[in-house]
Amino acid sequence: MAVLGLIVALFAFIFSFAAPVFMSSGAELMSSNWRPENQQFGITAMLKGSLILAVISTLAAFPIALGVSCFCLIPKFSKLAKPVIVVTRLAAGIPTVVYAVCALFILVPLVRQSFTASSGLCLLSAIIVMIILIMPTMIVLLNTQLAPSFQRHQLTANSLGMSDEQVICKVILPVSSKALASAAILGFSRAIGDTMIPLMLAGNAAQSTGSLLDSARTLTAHIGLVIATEKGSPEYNSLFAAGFILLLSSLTVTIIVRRLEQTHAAHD
Amino acid sequence: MTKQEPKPSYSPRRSCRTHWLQVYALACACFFTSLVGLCLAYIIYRGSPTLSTSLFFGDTAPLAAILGRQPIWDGIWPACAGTLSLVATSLALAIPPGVAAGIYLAEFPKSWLSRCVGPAIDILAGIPSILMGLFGFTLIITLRSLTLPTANTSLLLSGLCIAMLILPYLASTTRTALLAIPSQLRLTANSLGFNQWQAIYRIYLPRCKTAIISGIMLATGRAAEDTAVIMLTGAVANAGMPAGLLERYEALPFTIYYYSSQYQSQQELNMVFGAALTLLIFTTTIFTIAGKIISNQHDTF
Amino acid sequence: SDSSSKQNENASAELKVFADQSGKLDIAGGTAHIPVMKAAAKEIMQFNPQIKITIAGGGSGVGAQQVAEGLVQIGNTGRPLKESEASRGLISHAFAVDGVAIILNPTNPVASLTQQQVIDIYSGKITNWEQLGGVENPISLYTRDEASGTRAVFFKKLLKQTPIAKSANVVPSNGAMKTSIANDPAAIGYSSIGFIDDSVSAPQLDGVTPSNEACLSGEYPITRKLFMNTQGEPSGITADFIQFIFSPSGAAFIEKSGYIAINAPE
Amino acid sequence: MIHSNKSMPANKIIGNVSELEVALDNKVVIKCDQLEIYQNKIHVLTGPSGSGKSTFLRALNRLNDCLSNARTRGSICLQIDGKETSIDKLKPTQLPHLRRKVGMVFQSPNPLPVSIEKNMLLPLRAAYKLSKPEEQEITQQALQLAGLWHEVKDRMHLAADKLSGGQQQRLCLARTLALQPEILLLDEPTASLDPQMTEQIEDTILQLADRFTIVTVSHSLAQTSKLADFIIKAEDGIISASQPT
Amino acid sequence: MIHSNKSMPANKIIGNVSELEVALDNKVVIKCDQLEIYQNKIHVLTGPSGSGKSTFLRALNRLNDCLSNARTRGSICLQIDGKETSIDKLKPTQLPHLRRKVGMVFQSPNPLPVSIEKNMLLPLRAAYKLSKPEEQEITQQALQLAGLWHEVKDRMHLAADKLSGGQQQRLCLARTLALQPEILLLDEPTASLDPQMTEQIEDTILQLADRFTIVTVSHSLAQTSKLADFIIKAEDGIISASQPT
Ligand SMILES: Nc1ncnc2c1ncn2[C@@H]1O[C@H](COP(=O)(O)OP(=O)(O)OP(=O)(O)O)[C@@H](O)[C@H]1O
Ligand SMILES: Nc1ncnc2c1ncn2[C@@H]1O[C@H](COP(=O)(O)OP(=O)(O)OP(=O)(O)O)[C@@H](O)[C@H]1O
Ligand SMILES: [Mg+2]
Ligand SMILES: [Mg+2]
Ligand SMILES: O=P([O-])([O-])[O-]
Repeated sequence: MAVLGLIVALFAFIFSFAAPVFMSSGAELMSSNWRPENQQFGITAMLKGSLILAVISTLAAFPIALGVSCFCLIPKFSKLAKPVIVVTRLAAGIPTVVYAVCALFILVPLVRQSFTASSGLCLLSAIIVMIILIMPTMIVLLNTQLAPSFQRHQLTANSLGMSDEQVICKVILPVSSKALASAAILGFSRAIGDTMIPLMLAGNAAQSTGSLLDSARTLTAHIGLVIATEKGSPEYNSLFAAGFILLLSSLTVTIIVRRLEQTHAAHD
Repeated sequence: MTKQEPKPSYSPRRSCRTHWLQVYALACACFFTSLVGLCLAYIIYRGSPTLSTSLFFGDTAPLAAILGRQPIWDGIWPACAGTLSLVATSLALAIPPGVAAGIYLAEFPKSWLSRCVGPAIDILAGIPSILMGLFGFTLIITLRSLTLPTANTSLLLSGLCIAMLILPYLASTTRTALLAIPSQLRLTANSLGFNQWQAIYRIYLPRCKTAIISGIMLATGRAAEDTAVIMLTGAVANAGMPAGLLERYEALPFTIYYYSSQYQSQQELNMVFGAALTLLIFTTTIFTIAGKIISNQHDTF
Repeated sequence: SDSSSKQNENASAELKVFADQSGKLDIAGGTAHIPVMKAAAKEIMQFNPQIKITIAGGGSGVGAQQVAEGLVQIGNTGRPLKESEASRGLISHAFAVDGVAIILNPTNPVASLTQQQVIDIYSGKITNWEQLGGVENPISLYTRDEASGTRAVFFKKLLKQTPIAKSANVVPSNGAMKTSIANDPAAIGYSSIGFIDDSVSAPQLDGVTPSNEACLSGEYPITRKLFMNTQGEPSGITADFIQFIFSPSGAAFIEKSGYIAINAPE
Repeated sequence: MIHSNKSMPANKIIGNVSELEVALDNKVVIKCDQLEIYQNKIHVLTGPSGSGKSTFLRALNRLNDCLSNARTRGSICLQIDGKETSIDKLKPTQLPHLRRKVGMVFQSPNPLPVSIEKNMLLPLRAAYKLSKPEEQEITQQALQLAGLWHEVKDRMHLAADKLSGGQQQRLCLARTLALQPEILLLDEPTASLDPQMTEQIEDTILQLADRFTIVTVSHSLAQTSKLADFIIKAEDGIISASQPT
Repeated sequence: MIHSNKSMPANKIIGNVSELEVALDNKVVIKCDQLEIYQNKIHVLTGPSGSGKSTFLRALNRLNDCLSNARTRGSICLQIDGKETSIDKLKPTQLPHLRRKVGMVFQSPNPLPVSIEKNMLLPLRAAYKLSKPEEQEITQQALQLAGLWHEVKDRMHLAADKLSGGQQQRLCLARTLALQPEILLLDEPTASLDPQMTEQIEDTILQLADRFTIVTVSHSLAQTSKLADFIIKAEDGIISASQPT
């Protein structure tokens, strides 16, 4: 099948371009110094940026997404749940650049004014928008998995004198732990793979930073920036290294999700 | 009958009036909806005053512009047209193999091909879009140096890369829908002497029609909004109306990205919000239709 | 109005070569060039809609890269080609002189800087506007991406190759640089002189106000040329387009965009 | 057919249904003008498929409230904790308690998707504060009462849905019994079970009547005559008392 | 109990099952050493729940192949189109024909999610090339045979799942009959139907035996004795012939 061919091609491309890069300058790539003028091409700062952005936004978005999907389950709120579901769907349909534009004009000035040490283009801004970006995806996924489970067991558990909240906390959530995990993982992979938000909001400074108020660059934004450089130059080559790392991370996530699903299926 | 032993007297648990979960869930829901509401309101607030013929057509006469007699400058119409052609191209490229792969995966899960295609599609689904763009770009460079010196970044290339991006959606919605068919219905179809293709074509697919269509809708939204891919594969700041599959083009999300970071005038800033609102209307329409289809589906099954 | 109608006649005379042509021309690269390219392309396409000209930015790196790969017919650079680039058969056509100037937010009271101060700011030694006589506020550094010609010139001629602090925000075009600086009161950045307008302020550098005149007279030292590059000798529409840029109406666009036109190399 | 209840002299009324009407999807599916429920008696509810038997049972502990398309009117009075309670007037927060006191076992076995032990303990813990040994004891007693203890005592951690259908059915019964209900609603507890299993469950029901008031649904005439102290007829949605066999 | 078949003199064997073994999830659920099936007779398959009755029926037209977790061994010979056919040796492409000839009606009604008419026509069209009038005729005949024609003839475009349970069951029967089977497998055709409906279906089955060979599953002793020419017992997965009543 053509699909298969294309995927193989994609892997072959990235690998074949990345391999020589790693071979010849692996150590150099693994430094945290990105100073093309000084012939330093380390991309670990970008890796760190990607991880910080993805991990923090997933950690922050997940509990909220979980709360929202519980909200949609609780019968007491069923009248309000419909609009919330509509909003979720709407939110899932808002293009990434539109979120980024909103943030550029609302959030960045706000952060700039609140923290004098920051130019507003920083990890914090990117993280906040990333949270809004990945939440709807997670909520939709959680809803599709939790709602049927709740419907199936609600009558039973209610008949046993459990309140709806008890049903959710004691039965539905524990039983759906795999669904929760796959929602979190999905959010993470979306966060680590997104380009436009960090490119437009995180400032893109190639520095290894621990502060959320600092400007930082992610692997994806790095690809977007250095693809413009001369082909064959070390800057240009570093993009395949970045691509390779991203590919590895998406591969890992895919494998984890598949594992989860398989054990899930085995459980059923 | 022996004498009844006294019932153990348990101490009943106080049922607190409002469970903490209610409060938490309510807070989350408020937080989430207000954030999204804020974004939407802002775009509508800034975008709606800009909606006018000059937003779309710049200083060109609208009719001449639509008929293609006059090039359009400083208007987002070419970007709208570009996005539409891009969506059409990528859907045309993605739907047949996507749906076919979904059917194949659901119906022949044991074949060696499924064993390869299944994971491949999963992996494809996880690939960040910028990588797909990078792939498209290197593909063109490689093609040029190997066999096709005229190959260039173009609408077709972007369409192809986006098709690869949305193909897993289509495949997995189709597959999920087919797998969700109750095994009872499968048994029934088989017991009535349908062969496998007849069963798929006459029974399963009609039943999954709505699910598949809504998958296509979601994929359309994805195709319309992606920026990272087209940035690397053929979208440019100024191209006029899309002239063909092998030409460069303008696209709404790229226009938004481009001008939002470097607007030089009020007019260019207006283009940002006008384009954002237009794109928003486009994708939400699509998502709403998909949502309608999904909820109807719940009603009928 | 007399002169302007004469100009029009001239312009249409120059446009005549495009009259019966059709075809396409792809341009990419330096973001400093975009206003000129856009104005010229608009003029040509309105004269003859059969000609399609696409314009992409990306920076000088993109210009050199894509024209060398043959992806575009004209690749713009805001710096001379590197040897590695020139060795791929590229020919440069310099059409304008431009300067690179420090720009600040207009609310920033700092009105003049020395080259050493700029070097200290960009290498991270000076971190607060207070140290430069401004208000107490940490400096936010902005720089351009690795593909930028403007950055290359700035790095070489103004910073004297002192490494830029890693904490500097990176923006992908001259336009984005200007927009960012205009929005951030504590910002410092640099851009093409042609891009400077009311939304940003350009402080004096060692006592010289950056301007076209100062560039031309050699008073302001951070100057560069803007180039169009082609793969081999240009032909067809590409050649006509380059010719058009070198024509008087081309020069008018160049001047309007804030650069100083260079005459055709004949 | 002689069993202990039959010989009890007085029939004490502990439940009263009047003017009940339940609509599903805006279509009235059951009506019940007047019906009494007697303490420690077995009431068998019979009627053709789709006549509203399950819906009636669900009305008795307001489980229909959980169906989003259900609307209930009329009044139901039950004696709970020794007090007359108008269950149609209860606030949502009081419903869990009602449902513990008016326990229901469904037509098809519906174990929660957790282990056998958890199936017993989750509802118990939601209801009462108990020490570990108390929990143990109640669980064991309930399982013994449902005749399941010996079959599951050494695999309490097995997922409940791995049990056979009949075992699941009895687990659901035990789970309900553990909550100390006063009224027990059984919805076709023996449908699609084989004759032996059926008999076993019937005997259990007869035993249980000593301690609980029972309303059970049955299709089979034999079963009805074996169990019934009172018969309730459901016909086309009309629920009404009938003479005992 | 007298009906036409009982008086037929010779019992012609048209089916032979030997050494059959079906495993689900790698656990053998049915075994059948030896069993004969006789032309135009009613074979009633009885046994407790979970003893493998449905699985056995599915083995007879290789429907177990559709369950991903099923493995079948042993041989089944049936006379189809006048020819002895080893159905375990059939290629997948021949299975649709087998299943038309050995028609099955399931335990619970399973109409396709389309109109009544489409329910009849879709399988028919998949099997044969017929003209419109022929289709009409076959449909009508089959519905008449299943005793449903009068109830549905003027609402053939109604969605099949809007019919009542009993009607659906008969629709499924008609749909199978329309395909002109030679052997008819009926899985508890009267389970969870009320007594009247049950009797109606039983009478239909008796009629059908004149034209088809029938294997039917039943729980009820009364039904078994009313219908059975031969009884097949299923006990813990062991399927074996028993003496006729
Ligand atoms: N959730 C529901 N939504 C809408 N209608 C329903 C629902 N549940 C049951 N009904 C309808 O209500 C009527 C009564 O259903 P109910 O389940 O009470 O019947 P029953 O007497 O228990 O039948 P059975 O013997 O088949 O269990 C039926 O017509 C049924 O179609
Ligand atoms: N799809 C399946 N996967 C695994 N095991 C199954 C499956 N279907 C049935 N079984 C098991 O196979 C055995 C026989 O099931 P079968 O459905 O044939 O029983 P039956 O005699 O028809 O019972 P009933 O009277 O309840 O319909 C049971 O133990 C059951 O748990
Ligand atoms: Mg019922
Ligand atoms: Mg069965
Ligand atoms: O003109 P630039 O190369 O700096 O974009």
